[in-house]
Amino acid sequence: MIKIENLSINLAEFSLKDISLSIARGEYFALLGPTGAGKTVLLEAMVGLVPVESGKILVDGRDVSDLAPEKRGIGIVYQDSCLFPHMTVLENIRYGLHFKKIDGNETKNRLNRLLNQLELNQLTKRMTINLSGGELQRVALARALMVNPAVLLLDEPLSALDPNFRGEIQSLLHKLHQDTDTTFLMVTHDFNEVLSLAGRAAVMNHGSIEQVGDVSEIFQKPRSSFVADFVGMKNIFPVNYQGTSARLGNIELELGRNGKDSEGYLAIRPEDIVISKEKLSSSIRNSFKGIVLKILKQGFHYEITLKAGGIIFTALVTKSALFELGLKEGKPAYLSFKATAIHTF
Amino acid sequence: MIKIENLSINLAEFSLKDISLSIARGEYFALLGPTGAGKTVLLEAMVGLVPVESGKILVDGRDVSDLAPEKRGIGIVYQDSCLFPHMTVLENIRYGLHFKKIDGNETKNRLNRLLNQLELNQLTKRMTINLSGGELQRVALARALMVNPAVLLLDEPLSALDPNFRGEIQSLLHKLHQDTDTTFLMVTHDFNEVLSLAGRAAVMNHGSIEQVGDVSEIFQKPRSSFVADFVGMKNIFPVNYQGTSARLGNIELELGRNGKDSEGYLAIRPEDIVISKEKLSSSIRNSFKGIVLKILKQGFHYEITLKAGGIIFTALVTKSALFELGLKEGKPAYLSFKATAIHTF
Amino acid sequence: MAFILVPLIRMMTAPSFEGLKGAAKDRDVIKAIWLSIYTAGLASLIAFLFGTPFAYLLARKNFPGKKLVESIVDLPIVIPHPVVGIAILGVVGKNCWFGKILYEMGIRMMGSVAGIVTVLTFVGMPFYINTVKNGFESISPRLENVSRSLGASLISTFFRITFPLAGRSILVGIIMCCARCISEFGAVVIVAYHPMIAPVLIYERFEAYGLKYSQPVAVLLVLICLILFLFLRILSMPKKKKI
Amino acid sequence: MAFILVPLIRMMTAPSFEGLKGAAKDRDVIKAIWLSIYTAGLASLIAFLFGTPFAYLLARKNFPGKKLVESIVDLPIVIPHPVVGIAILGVVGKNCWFGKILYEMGIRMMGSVAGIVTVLTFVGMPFYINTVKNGFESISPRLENVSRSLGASLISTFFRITFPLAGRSILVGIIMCCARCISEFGAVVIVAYHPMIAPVLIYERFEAYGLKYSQPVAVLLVLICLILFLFLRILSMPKKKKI
Repeated sequence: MIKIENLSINLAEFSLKDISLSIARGEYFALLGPTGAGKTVLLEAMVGLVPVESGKILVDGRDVSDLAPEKRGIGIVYQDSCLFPHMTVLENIRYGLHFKKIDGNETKNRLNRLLNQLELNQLTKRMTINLSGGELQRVALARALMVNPAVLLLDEPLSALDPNFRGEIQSLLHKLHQDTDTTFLMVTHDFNEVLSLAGRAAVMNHGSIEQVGDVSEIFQKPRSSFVADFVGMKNIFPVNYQGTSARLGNIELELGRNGKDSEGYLAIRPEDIVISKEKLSSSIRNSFKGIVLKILKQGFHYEITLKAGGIIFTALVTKSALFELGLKEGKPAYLSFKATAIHTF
Repeated sequence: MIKIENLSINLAEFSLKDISLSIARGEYFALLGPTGAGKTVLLEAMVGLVPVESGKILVDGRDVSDLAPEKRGIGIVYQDSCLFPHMTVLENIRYGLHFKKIDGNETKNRLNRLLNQLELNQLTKRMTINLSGGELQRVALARALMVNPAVLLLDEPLSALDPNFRGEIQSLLHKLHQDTDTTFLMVTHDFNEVLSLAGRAAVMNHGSIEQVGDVSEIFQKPRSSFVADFVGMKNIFPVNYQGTSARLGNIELELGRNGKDSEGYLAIRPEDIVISKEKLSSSIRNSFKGIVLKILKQGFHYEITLKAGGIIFTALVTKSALFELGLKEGKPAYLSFKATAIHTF
Repeated sequence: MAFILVPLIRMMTAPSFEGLKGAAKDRDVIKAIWLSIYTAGLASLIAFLFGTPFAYLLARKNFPGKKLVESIVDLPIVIPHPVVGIAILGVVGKNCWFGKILYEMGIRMMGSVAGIVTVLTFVGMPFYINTVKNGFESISPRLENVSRSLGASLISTFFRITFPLAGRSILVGIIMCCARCISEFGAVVIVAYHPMIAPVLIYERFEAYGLKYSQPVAVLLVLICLILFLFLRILSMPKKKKI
Repeated sequence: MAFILVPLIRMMTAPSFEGLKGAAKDRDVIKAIWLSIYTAGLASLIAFLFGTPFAYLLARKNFPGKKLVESIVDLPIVIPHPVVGIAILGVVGKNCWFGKILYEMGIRMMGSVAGIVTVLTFVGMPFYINTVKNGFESISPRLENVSRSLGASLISTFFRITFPLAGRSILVGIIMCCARCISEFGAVVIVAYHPMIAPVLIYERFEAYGLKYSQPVAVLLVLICLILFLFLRILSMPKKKKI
């Protein structure tokens, strides 16, 4: 378990303001945010490399804010793996044992388990210079887990890897996390990694935390326009709320609940917008006629830009839907979305 | 148009073997491959920074293999944008005009068009040190397109950007490419970019080209196990062919066509495998009963590992399909795929 | 720290203000210091003219034997100073063909300004070349690649991109070279005891009149060195920003 | 290139083999060269002991006034050599309190091996500190961070990670310092004309008997420098591999 209470840090280039965060034992937590948001500074403060100005860091209930890095029980894996180049793979993995009194049998078991899980049995005698990116990162993981830290910090552990190695290390991370009671805290840029691995997440911006919560909550219910923008919520509009409805350009949206104050923002994920040729008669409360402005291929999907009531919406559809509906630029189409798909903030 | 004929290069660290490639005028072409495949060396050979050992490079039919870089009409945009730090944004963009005789009016029009398209009007007087990553890359694009090159090489143009800027620059690239007749050749790691932007692509490995073709062809019909592996084709199996069927473990697959020689490989994309509770009665030729081994969250999808006839298959399903079918680890399920979804090589 | 500072501070504060004023008015002292600056400046100019293209070559091109060439460039740093003087005398002396040619052209090295400048260029050149080479290396070759892909020739690229960006390094290199030249004594004293550069004058005073009488001149010379050095530090300070 | 090479080659080939053999048998020459090596080695040892922690501090910590400290470390490079000698004499001389203490302890600097070593340490120290500082800087602090997060204390981390990885830089630093010390003349000649180190001997021979008689000794000394230098180059060669 790691708990951060009102942490503030002032460096020349960065500062963290009043960070509070609580991560349960054994959780897999993701820390998101744009470059320069302060994610790395926060990690370094946890490890003990950056002096804390005010606030506390607690590991398993023990205040470690003033302890030396080696006494905190927090491990770290960097994106560039940082293996010790003058040691073999095995020496790297066993490095932490020089400084910890651990029972010999336990050590042996853990070493064997890690070597097996991370498929490092063939590599133990190699020097690190001869390893591939994926191998380097596997050794770094084994080295960090060998001392059984309470918390393991992962600083973009997959970003330096070729995309075809990423999947492999990603499933390893998943497996390793399930097999230990170590708390994992991962900084990443890749939403796919977050969605695949993490249970909860926090989004940082300008040295403070914008939102903490379940991963699905962050992606589906962003609480600020920054988070919405950051997680790729494309349809964000300023609106005037009136009771359970909201006025947006020429159209009136049904919220199915009371809106915020009189003014605010609302957001709809492109995936949540249904496109059709005829007006849908269903439980969907909001359905509007519009014109298709643009059709753009986006990976395996198509991004459709529509204009309805003076407002430009973005929707995401599959290829088959595109053809079945015969969507064409300049042609009319209906767009519909459930009241529950509208996020207000 | 750019055409490469039997190009070979020998450097101390890298070598390219007998590369041939033809890219039509105005095409958007993507060059894929793992780190160290020789993509960057190939780009540098085109620009003229690496001496060619044998073979030719033709730009619009003109042999440029022995020309100095400045005479080839090939522009380049690097991932780190490489703006000249001692010049303003406008001076950077206009830099190429010092060396080219272009009609004043044409210059003016092109400059205005680029400034508008790339939304750089507000930035012209700024020094490059004060720009954000996305702005830097927009200036680099404007600078390269200002001299209207026959070919523009893009060396991972989006990889240094924050994910939320990537989409923006990606749509700009799409727009810019449509508005000029310049041939775009992009090196990238990101399949999403390839699928969104490029029409055709090539996959490189160990200094040679493994496959060239339409993007959809490369992803759906990889011609070698390397390409299949690289583009993420998960189900790749060695098989024995017998006429129009193939023997794979304990199961017999219907190909609907004659297989290769007696032995070979086949591949099936995880998205092409349909999972069901009952055997499907439909036009699908191959349907087998198996057991669900593992269910892994993969972004917005779920990756299902099944075992059927001693063979382990991977399938990708949506969350709703997972719940509707009530898939659970250890429970039986049917997996089916069309004969046309089987790729043989 | 203290080990370096104490002797210097002690020396700077030892001579009385009167003594300093006296030294500053002494025509011999002024002449010697001026000659030191003048010859060091000339040597730096020569280093700039010939060293810049050479440094660029070393920074950008890989060729077989490059390590050897770099080693040769560094040689003057490790050769004992009097040996440098002796080596140069060996070439320009009258019993070498090269010395004979010079003699017939009316150029005399032994005991002349030309001789001093030659010696100083010899000892200062490596400092210039290494500094400027590092400067060129810190400029991404991609900037030059982009410039060429935009239509600029190799020479245009050098003058429009590389040279302006390396400006600070070149200035630092010149100052480094200058500082090294002003501090040189052992090599010059062999080739040219007269005309007297400042370090030789200080040595002569020390030998002839003792510590006390050499100190004021030493302080004056150190002040000049410190000013040069301050320049160097100020210039190299804001270099931290990435190019 | 030619400018650097020709004088050296000319000098190396000028003396006959007989002359060299004669010089190599001359007891004064052997004593002087041995003293040069011995004092340079001692100075390098001092630089290693005191300079290593100092270099580590400069490489890893940021503190206000760091630039100033770095400037002071570099000072001996730009101070004219005879001035260095004069400055040190000023402190250890009998009319300074420090010199008096030394005198009462029976340590004499003027004209002694201790004096020579002090001077050489003064001129060699910056070369050692700068080289080793660069070496430490090229080791990613993340390696040390990882080591500490695995339970190693600051000191364990230094001896298990930093020191072994900086080993090559430290060796190069020692050789650089040594080479600089062997080449020094101007500062030593002020503090200690006797006992004679090799450059002083060369100078004396040159003054007393002329160019021809100084060359053989010069060649011997240069050979030693070249061997040191060769070591330096060989050591710094395979450094290209990334850490």
